Amino acid sequence: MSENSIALIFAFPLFGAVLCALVGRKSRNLCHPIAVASLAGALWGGIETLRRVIASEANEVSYYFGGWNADAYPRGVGIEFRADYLGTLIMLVVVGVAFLVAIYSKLPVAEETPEKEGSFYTLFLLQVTGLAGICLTGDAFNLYVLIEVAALTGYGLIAMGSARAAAATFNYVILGTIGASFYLLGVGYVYMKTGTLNMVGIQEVITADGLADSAAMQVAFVFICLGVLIKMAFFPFHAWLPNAYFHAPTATSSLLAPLVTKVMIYVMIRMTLTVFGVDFSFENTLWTEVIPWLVVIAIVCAATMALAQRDVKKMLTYLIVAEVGYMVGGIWVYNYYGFIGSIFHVISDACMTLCLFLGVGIILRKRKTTHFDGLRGLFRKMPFTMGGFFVGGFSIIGLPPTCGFFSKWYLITGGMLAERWEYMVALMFSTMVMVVLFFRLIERIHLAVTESGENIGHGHGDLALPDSETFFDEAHWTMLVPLLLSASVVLVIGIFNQDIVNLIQDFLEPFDLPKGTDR
Amino acid sequence: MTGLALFNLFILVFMVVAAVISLRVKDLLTASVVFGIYSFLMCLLWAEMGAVDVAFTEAAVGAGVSAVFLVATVFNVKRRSSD
Amino acid sequence: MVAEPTVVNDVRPLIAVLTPMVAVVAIAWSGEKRKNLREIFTLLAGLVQASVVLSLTPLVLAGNVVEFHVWQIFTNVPMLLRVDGFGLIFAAVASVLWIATSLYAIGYMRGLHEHTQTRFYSFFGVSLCATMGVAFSANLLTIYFFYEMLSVSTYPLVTHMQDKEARKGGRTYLSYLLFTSLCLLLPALSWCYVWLDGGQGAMDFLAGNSMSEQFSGTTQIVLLLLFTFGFAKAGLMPFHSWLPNAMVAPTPVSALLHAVAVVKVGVFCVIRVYSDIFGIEVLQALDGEQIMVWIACATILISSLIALSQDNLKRRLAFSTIGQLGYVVLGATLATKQGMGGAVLHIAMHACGKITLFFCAGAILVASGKKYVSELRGLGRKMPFTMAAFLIGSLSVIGLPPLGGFVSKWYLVLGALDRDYVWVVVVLLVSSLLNVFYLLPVAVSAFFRTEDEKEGEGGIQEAPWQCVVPLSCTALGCFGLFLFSDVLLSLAGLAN
Amino acid sequence: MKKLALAVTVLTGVLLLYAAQDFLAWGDLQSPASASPVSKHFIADTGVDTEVPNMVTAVLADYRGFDTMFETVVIFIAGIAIIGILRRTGADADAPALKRENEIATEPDLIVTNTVRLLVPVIQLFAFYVLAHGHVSPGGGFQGGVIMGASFILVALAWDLPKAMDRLSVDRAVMLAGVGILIYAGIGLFSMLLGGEFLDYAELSHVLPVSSEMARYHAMLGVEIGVAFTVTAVMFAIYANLSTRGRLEGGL
Amino acid sequence: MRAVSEADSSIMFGEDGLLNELLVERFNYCVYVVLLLIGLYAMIAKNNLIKKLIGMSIFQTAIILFYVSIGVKEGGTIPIYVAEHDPHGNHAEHAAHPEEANATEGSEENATTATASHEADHGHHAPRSLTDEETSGYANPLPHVLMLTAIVVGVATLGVALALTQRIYRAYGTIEEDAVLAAILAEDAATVIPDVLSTKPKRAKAKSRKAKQA
Repeated sequence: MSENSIALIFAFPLFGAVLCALVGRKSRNLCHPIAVASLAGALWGGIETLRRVIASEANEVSYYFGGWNADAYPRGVGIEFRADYLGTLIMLVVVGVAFLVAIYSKLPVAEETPEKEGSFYTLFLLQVTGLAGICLTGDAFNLYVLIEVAALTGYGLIAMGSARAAAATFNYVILGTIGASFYLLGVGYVYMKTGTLNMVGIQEVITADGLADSAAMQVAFVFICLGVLIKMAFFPFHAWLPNAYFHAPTATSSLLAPLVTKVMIYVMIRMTLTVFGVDFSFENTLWTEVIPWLVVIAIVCAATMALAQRDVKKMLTYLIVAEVGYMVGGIWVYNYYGFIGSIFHVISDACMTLCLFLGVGIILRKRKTTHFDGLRGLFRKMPFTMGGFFVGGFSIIGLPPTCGFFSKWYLITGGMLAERWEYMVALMFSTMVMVVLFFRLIERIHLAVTESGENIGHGHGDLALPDSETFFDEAHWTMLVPLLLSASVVLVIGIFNQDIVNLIQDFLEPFDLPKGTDR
Repeated sequence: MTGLALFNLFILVFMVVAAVISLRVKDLLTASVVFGIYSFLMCLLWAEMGAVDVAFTEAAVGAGVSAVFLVATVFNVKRRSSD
Repeated sequence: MVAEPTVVNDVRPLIAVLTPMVAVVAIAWSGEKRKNLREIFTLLAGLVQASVVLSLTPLVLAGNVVEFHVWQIFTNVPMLLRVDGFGLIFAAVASVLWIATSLYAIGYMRGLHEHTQTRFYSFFGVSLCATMGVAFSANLLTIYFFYEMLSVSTYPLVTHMQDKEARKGGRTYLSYLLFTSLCLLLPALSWCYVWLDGGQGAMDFLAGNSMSEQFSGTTQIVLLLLFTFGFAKAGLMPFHSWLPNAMVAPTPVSALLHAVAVVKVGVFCVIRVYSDIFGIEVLQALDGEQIMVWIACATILISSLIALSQDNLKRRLAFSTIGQLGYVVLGATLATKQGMGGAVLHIAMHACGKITLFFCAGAILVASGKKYVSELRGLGRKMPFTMAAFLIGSLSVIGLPPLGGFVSKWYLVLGALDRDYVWVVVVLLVSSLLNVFYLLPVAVSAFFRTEDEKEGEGGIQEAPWQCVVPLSCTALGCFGLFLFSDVLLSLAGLAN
Repeated sequence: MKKLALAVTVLTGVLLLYAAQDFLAWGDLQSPASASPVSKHFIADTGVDTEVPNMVTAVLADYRGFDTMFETVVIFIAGIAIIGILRRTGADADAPALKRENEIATEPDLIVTNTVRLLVPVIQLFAFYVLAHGHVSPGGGFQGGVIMGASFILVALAWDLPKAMDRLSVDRAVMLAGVGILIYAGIGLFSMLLGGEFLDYAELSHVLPVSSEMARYHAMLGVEIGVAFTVTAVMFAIYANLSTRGRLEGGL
Repeated sequence: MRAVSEADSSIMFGEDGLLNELLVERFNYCVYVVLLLIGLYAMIAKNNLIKKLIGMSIFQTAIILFYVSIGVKEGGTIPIYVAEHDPHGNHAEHAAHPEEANATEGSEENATTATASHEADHGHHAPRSLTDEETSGYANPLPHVLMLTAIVVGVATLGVALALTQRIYRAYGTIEEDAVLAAILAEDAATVIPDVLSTKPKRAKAKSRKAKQA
């Protein structure tokens, strides 16, 4: 079984999804256990895969669907899945996050989308299948199909909520389709010039035929990057994200917010490093000069917009957009530490965003609102929930020893190495913005002061709460446990980041990126 | 060959025309139907290019089902469009 | 500092760091219901910690350093705890004073019927853990971890009152500390990490300094500035104004954290950087390093002048603290063995003196509810012990023999003369004079001015004994430090 | 908005034209796409590997079978998502329906119904032919499935939805769609359990009395049937929901 | 057969053929670009949601057209084996005459050129790998396969989007984007934050306590 672990990562959720669809109408409460079980299976497959990747001497494992392996047939005849450290790590994050959200989603789904459990969990599991596939596939067109799988399930999951959600989803559909189609177009040009769709094959042909200065290839690169940037809600194209995630049902936003943008970042890393190759992607002067400045604008604008929000969930959606800027910047400062930063930030940001959205979900369920005015006294009401929530918050700020600190550390180091001062300033700016955001939250929860600054209550720590809100009243364990788990994951990844970073370094070694020791 | 080329030309021109019409006409039902025509022309073109399977699929999916879906929706929402 | 010491591996540093955290769990568990139990835990933790720290002294006096490798943060930058003389002095001061403070806090918090005391004691423990961590850190990253931990964990203490003054204080506090640490310190750290062969040379305090060969003069100056202002807890102007604002906190917090732990952590880090990252030789060779001396002197003088104008006792003490921190930084910037020694000593000396003063201020508040210097007339009759302790504390801070403050200032002067900065000596004298002006009148008016008659003769009205005992002890401590200053010097490995 | 759109369009156009300088001659035999070993292998060795005359079917269902599986999944997703979106639950369920602008006459027209009654069997027969004959002629699971679905849609158009749902109710359509995916993925899983990779049909020769090539041939027919199930069901389900705003009653 | 005849014709009327090829080629690429831009513009600029979706479909079909054009080969027939390459020749016969099978091995090369020889060895050969000039006789199947997938994805997206349109219409009674936006803004203005923390009773209590103290 172990040699098929890669296939199992998909088989489990796929069959689980179909099962949910079949039993969904009749016995709805079967869906949740099915989802959790099949994701547990997928998680096992993922861990097994990582084990095999570490064991393999080339640090990567190839899996040929349909048995069209590259040594008996020309490479790219069949569809190859290629698990290296980069893909495997992020695939593990995807499955792990999905697993936690699946446990968490029991109550929210039953309450927010009643009578739709069947459809919800079907789409939920297929979403995981798509995202995990994106992380592992070694075939440029298969990547497109999986992107569409993830996108369509995303549309369904979000639009299942309110009418507002549907309205927001429509923009998502339009922009998402433009993005995916741009990617498809780019792949078309690549195929036209290289004649293959296999990522390794493309790379070989590019280096062999010296396609670096071919107009079609450059346009292909631009289209692919544009498409991915739209899909990851990079700043000028972010319009779809905040509304879609804000109005989405809790379980949906908890699943999509941590994963979708990050996986798209992964696609960009994959394209620049292994498909087009370092020389093609970064030696060209046109976009290597433009994108870093776009990144700066993106980070600053997104952070500023986050500052303007008065609702926790809305604020978080803008934070996601800002974080996307971080990671793209880490790629385009183009050096060793920058890439370590981006890849590690993909992992850590997924974890901390999960942490925050799970927390917000609980707040929403308890207080029926996530507006700043509804937060006072939550430390007393739900100390554990808020503790987990703020572990995520400190991680976004970048306080040690949370994983956010380390990823930001590598990003800053990369920017410093490339002497991209504007990027560092933008990072600093958004860091301070996040400090303001989260400590403003702490104030709203902790202090007995209105925003305009009058005291509430009669001092001595009286928060002037109605009795229902005064006393200890924690969230249901199905929601609390995943939150605390994700919070501890944030800390553990931070403390033992060395082990993960070592894997990332092993992955990056062959690309001989600038390391800066030769100054 | 010449005939083929002319045929080709004819289709290409009419495709563009159909696309523009279906986007400009104010009546959504007409738009949907014209879109069906566009799809059908497209499928002719592909058949002529030797992509029979794609043409077949487009004939069934594009000119057939998609158009029906559009029509079905148009009947359930407003038929007039502002642009 | 110490040339090639023998390294002893021992778990005791970790125990010293983790004791408060264990206590925190116990405290949170016992809660408001069982307050006696809760405060027993606090005292117990203090005793354990102090004894563990002091038990390390003989090892260190024998010229060893005690190390404990916790985990690997980055390639060749471990999370490493190390006890050397300097760290031990600071740790000992902080942990011993914690015992006194927790005793004092019991009296104070109960005397004022404060709310959510459990939260108070818990975060007090967390910040003590962070302080120990800073004292025992072996490299810049470790120190940075605990530094940030301290910034965050003291926020709930500063905003304890949960009203709008608390909000203002807390905002200033965090915005200064986090801005400097995230925007100045972090880049400086990663700068060192990148350019100094992956960190080892730059990060570890024993690795000897590779600055001079790696960096140009200007780069070194920039780094120096980044580090000095990055550790804004050192209260160097213009990043000082968080300290007066933090005085909204309850007095035990002001006493231990904002006279001892937090601010001393700042100067401690500065001295670490100066002496162990740059190193005395490099600094002396570095031209333009005088800028730092000027900044330190300016801080000393300006803060003393502001202190004169403050009527709120705690604010006056706060500005005095800023000035005294200026001494420590000055000692570091002088970059001589004498100067460093003076700085190290002054950490201990000023800690003891200033905590006495804060204790007194708190005791006065508890006993008579008075906050302002102008209200203290004739209070000496009512609270003789308190005001006597206040007098001793002020004399020590002013720097008169036979009190601790004298020794440290003496070494600072020597250090200044080594670099033949005569004007620095002048600055020191002037500032001492200013100290006299803003500290003595308090005690004097308390003892020698008769109070207005309307409050009749009430006899002695001291604060509760839990308040008076600690402040008397710390007052006596000022004498003790004078007598045992040579021990401290030899600990700092600077005996000449 | 219009200006923005124009700007975007112009930029895209410029990019595309810039790329156009690099296009190869029309139908160039030596173009990388046509001359690459991959496409050569597809044309030259499909017969050897799978004995399927229609290369497109072979590539679709076998060489790139994994793609096609997810293509089917995409259809499935669309069906589930649309049902999930349009399904009325809770307070939404008894919300007053917005009246249509132009209600169609309800009782079906005689000529239309009779024509359809004649046509539908022919269409469905043709659908089966397209499905089964996809190996040697244009067609296959998708086309067959779509045509089959279209026949049901035709019934719903001629009479009204309930008439069509007597033959294939939406719930049963969802079932059918799931079964289709199960068939496809099941064949893949089965061939994996027989010791090959996922979707490695050749392994089926252990259980089928045929050569590994013919095993691939027959397995392809199997997966095409699965695809046809899903497509048929989902196409009809989508139409049923779209035409009645998820209410599943009345005609168009 | 068709492959051969076209090959002949292009040899016979080379000039003519070439011209037409050029004409068609330019036209094809231009039209694909034009359609793509039309679709893109409609997706962004159109105000009516259904118009946006029609634009979307045009956009996607344009890309498909581009892919299909990649797969075209000069004089290439549809990617289905013509009779003499069909793997399913008459196997019984083939088994009966093994030596003929060997003979066919030799006579493959002229299979494409000499039309006469086709009938001779039609159906007498086992499945075999085609030679280069034979493969060049077929259009490239891979783009067709890819585009089958793309078409299906397109219709799936269209369906979901149409469902969304109906959902929006059900909620806001319009499918004009600006009207929907206006409705949403109105809705936002109308929504009030649920006052979960109303402090009125507490306040009163506090007052009374103060009163007692005084």
